[in-house]
Amino acid sequence: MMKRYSDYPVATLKEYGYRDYSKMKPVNKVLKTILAYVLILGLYLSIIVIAIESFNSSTSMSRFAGFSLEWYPNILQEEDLMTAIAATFIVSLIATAIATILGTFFAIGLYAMNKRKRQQWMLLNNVPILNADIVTGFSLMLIFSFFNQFIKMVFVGLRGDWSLFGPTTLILAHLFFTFPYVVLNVMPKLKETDPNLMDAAMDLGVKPFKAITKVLIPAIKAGIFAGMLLAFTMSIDDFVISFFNSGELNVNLANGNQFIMNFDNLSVWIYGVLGKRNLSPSVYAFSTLLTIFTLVALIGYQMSKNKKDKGRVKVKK
Amino acid sequence: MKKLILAIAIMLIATAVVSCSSGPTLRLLNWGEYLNEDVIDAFEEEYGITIKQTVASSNELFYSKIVSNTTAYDLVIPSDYMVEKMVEEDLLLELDYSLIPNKDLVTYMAGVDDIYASMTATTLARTGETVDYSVYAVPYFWGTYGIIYNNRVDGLEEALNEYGWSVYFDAETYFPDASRGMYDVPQDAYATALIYLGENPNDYSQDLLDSAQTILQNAHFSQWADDALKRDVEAGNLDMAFAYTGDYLDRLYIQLDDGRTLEEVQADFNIYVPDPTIVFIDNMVIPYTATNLDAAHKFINFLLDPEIMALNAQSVGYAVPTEEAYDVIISYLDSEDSYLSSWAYANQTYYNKDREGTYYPMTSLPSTFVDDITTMVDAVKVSS
Amino acid sequence: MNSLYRRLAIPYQVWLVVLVFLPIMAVVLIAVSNLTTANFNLSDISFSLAHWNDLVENQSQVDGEYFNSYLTAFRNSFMYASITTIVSFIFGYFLAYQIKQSRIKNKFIILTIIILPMWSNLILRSEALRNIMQENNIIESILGFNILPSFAGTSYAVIIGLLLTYMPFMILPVYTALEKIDDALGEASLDLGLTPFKSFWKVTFPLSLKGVVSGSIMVFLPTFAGFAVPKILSNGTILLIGNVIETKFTYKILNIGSLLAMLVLFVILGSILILTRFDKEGETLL
Amino acid sequence: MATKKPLIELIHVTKTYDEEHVVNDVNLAIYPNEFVTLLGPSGCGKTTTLRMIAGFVQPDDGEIIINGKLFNNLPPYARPIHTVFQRYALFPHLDVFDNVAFGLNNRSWDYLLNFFGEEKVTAEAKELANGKDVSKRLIHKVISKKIESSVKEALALVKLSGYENRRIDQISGGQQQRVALARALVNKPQILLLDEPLAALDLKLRQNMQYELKEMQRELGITFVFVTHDQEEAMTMSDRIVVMKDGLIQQIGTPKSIYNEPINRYVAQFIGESNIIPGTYIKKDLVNFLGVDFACMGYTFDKGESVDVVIRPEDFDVVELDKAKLIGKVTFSLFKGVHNELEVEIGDTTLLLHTYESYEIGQSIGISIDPYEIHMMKVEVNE
Repeated sequence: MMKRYSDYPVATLKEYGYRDYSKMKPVNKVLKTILAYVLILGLYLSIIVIAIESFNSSTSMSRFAGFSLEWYPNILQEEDLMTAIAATFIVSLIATAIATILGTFFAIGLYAMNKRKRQQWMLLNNVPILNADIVTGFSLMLIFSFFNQFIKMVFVGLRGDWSLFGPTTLILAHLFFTFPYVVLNVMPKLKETDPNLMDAAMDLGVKPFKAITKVLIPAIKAGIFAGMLLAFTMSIDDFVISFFNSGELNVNLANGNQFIMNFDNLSVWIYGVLGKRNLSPSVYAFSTLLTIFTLVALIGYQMSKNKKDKGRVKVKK
Repeated sequence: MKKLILAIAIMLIATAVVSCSSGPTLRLLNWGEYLNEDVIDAFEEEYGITIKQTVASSNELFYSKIVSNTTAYDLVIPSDYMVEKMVEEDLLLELDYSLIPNKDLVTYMAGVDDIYASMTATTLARTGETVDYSVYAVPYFWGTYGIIYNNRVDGLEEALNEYGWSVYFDAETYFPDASRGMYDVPQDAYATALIYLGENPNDYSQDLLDSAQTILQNAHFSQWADDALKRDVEAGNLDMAFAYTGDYLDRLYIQLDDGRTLEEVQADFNIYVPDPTIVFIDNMVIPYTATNLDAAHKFINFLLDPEIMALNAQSVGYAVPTEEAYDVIISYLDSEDSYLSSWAYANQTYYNKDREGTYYPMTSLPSTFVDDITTMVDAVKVSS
Repeated sequence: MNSLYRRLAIPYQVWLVVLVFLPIMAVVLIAVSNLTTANFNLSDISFSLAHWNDLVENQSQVDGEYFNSYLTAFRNSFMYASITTIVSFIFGYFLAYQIKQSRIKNKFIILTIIILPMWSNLILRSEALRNIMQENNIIESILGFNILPSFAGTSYAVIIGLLLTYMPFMILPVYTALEKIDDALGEASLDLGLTPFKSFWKVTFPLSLKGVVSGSIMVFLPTFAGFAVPKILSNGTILLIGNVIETKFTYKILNIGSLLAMLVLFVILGSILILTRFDKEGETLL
Repeated sequence: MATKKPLIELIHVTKTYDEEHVVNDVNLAIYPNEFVTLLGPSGCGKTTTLRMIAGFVQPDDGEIIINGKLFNNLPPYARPIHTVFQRYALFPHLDVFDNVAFGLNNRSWDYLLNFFGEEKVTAEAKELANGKDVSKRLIHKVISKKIESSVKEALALVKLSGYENRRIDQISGGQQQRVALARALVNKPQILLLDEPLAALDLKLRQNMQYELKEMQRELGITFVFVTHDQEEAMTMSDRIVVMKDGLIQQIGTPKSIYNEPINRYVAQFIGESNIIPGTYIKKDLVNFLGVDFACMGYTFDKGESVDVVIRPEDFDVVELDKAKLIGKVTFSLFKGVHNELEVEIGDTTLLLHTYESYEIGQSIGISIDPYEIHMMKVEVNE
């Protein structure tokens, strides 16, 4: 109870026509907190199970035979898994990088349009996000096979087994659904910037495109990062669209040999393996590593940021 | 951003270094974990040919990979009906047996010959043409389908041995509380239903389709899946499921690896192979896309060697197609290595070369039939 | 802004037109023609409504009752997508609101924590969920008891699976919308005599509607047309339209598959139209 | 005024954020029908004080008394207080009418009956019923009508009649400000809190609003608690000004007394421009600064005590050199319209002067000061 200084009576909610729920408040708060944590736990439930599987000494998915870390180093031993991981990262990183860089410029271009036009293009921009994966994947495959045939018709000299399908189609397909996420996340930040910002920069003698890199991009950094994160997330977990559009990397090497690499990404590979055989728990181990690594990086980032912020306040004082 | 590009570059270089290969390559389109690493090493060492394997999970994927010609595969290992389809569509090259001398040293098991004969017969019935499939294909592994069951359910084993297919399909009469799983391949479901009816599983008519639908509905399947079936029976979450015998052996070997005995595993879950049953045979064939014919023939020849075939079988768990390879496996019965002796024992139990039975390989049905069967199976699922 | 910048969008405009319209046209073409494989043979193409008739006339009989299994699959899709959307709206809104109340400043962190599970493979995640919904599972083998009732294969399992997979798509747009609401508005309504409860319904909720619509569509569409999660968690016993389409494509029954895909496209188109009424530029999409 | 009962009392009110006293032991009484302004630079705790009165912020210590009752634990919605927010906080999803009606529309039945007078409402309902039974629906109808007319009245008061159906983003900043005002006034609050409501308006509009606000306050008889950092605004409108700095109240008084008799250097400097010159209190009515003795009035200090002398720039008289008490050299001169601003150097002290005549730079001028224009403050030890 607060220290009293005067002897005025205490005002109550009742006399102002409201019911007093303050007694329920702590209970309410506890319930809400519990529910919130249960929900977050729910989102991570499958991740936790995957982590447990990765520590299982047996390959059985339903019986925990004992704690073991053997599957972690084993990731490196499994060539197919490593190939799939490499393909996944190559595709996702390239797609994310291109989508982030070009997508930012595209967003700037769309932002420069008048409102009505921009809204029309944004509508189209949302189609790849909202379209069903299976429709996107299948229809892109149709178009790519058409391009494939076409290219083969035009360039008759191509090796018989030449195919557009492979990293090229996979990256193109991934770009198809990652661009919109970048554009979508950059656009609101562009709207938040001062419309005179660019004019000010150019007024100071900066060339138009330099003004973008020096002035605009730093101002919309947060949007670009969010777009990049989402693009990467969508890309790394994509299954259906990749399923229809994957193939092999097939390069003629200088010594006359061919370099072939299966470019099925992890999802497609898992789907293929799962239908036929047991997955080795190394896949779980990899999944767990990825989650833990990201979480740790995130916490580290936040902690370093907190420190910096504190330092800044002190300087201000 | 610079860091990102750097990271990509490093990844690219790293993967290039990891998977860079020199010398001729054999591009093999195969099922997952269907080729013993030791065999690959032996082959690569002997011939200096690098094997690049691509894994696909269904015959249909094999087919589409060949048809779409996205990669030029030198050797594919499709199953029986897909071989029929591929031959029919002229996707396969004839084998040059002069490059496969080992073929003369081995004898195919009786069952394998039956299967090839049956394939020829179905093709004849359908197209009026007589095709000798051994011209295009050399058997890789073969296997039966069976009913994998949860042996912790009292009386199930005895009932299966006594009444066979009925226990699995007639859910109202036998073990109404038991959970049943079916392979999630429409044609497999259709074929098993026909076998239960005493029909040839490769026949097709509207009446048969309707009867099959009734049978499948009455089985009240609680699960339609692929790989999950065997794992669920193993864990005791499912009581009966249609499965490859090889799938059972696969789980069996894993449990043996974990230190359990054959009897213990069989007491948990076992497989019953009905008669008649469906069989499959996976075959080495050379698709028209092949660029390295020499390597493909060498590989086929290499695998026909009984020792190599037995070695390959060690990690796979399906039946070897030649009597010579079978004998090599059986010779391990008295091995001191308990794993090898169990393996030999399992082969003797589940793949005995003297086993008599009627085996039906499944043929490739015309796409309109497949469409109808798929729709029928979807209707069964929807109505459950 | 400089009109020069407008030129930056031109490549993207071409890209969007080519890769949005052409593929959809191709699907429509296959749906209403006699083309059968991915290899076009445009010389002897002809228009055909046969697939549509197949679709409409499809009849299956169970216990004397006739039904169209495509229609049932569509109905299933609607039902599961609606339930998932409603439930994830309730919980997702709640969670987004709690995060907003918690005053965590860094949106990047929230974004990452919510979407991090998506970095693990969807099939693995669904299998993991299915695993622990079974009677004998890995957690049971450790703890000796089950944390979830064993309802693998039931519609509950499917809904829980869909919910846990797609709820982030509800949380993020709602959070974005909530974050954009000026705190002063809530204070103003309290100041004008509204209790916090009433203030929420009169101010916060209407203003977050944009995010709710976006989130609902982001949850509804993938659940409506998806197939992996329902397939795994229902043990293959519950068919959504996505499962039917997947089967058709797998077995190369392209015409009917495309026709069904076209019908799904109509649903998606409708959703996009709804979305544009509330959120013209999709600002609250992910 | 002292005999009146205060409407709001703040007793030892303290608020701490991050170990920093944002509001530090504030004691303040606000009386009915008073226009009180909290004045200070940003970060001085004036807004926090206002928010504690409104109920958005809980004090860490001390009491907030409204109408003779302790209100610390009551949420904002239960307080007979309304606020006009700095950036108006209008509801973007509602039009002008619904914004203004928002408070009344969401009140309980009993509250509204009481607000419009139960007897009046039933009487009107009876009239409408035409002899039939008065149903609850009918009363509801009457109340709705009453709300409508109240809203229209309020909009008329802020001169926005006819804008009812406009969307919030369709009206100008000044109009938004008026809507915010109407939204608060329509509820007939006893106390209206205004948090820098004019800050976002341009100069002309701001000056107009200052007069209008003051008028309204006088006419409606509502107590206004006004927060601003603009001393001119405070001077124009307020009955009393509370000058704050670093969470502490520096001085409370009428605009005039604060201007003329700043209690310390800070207040003197914050309120208008002033010259603060160190001096010595010699004896009653005599003070010495800049080496010269000046007659002064009304201050009592210890004899010989050091004091700060405050002289407003307009209070200097420029006189002929021979009559001058001080002579200085003009170092800077700027024409400001009404007056000239001069900087005059006397020794090493620079004084700021406002004169009506202009003087050249370099020119020597004589200065004298009337005794009543000389203000003195205690010297602050800390500074």
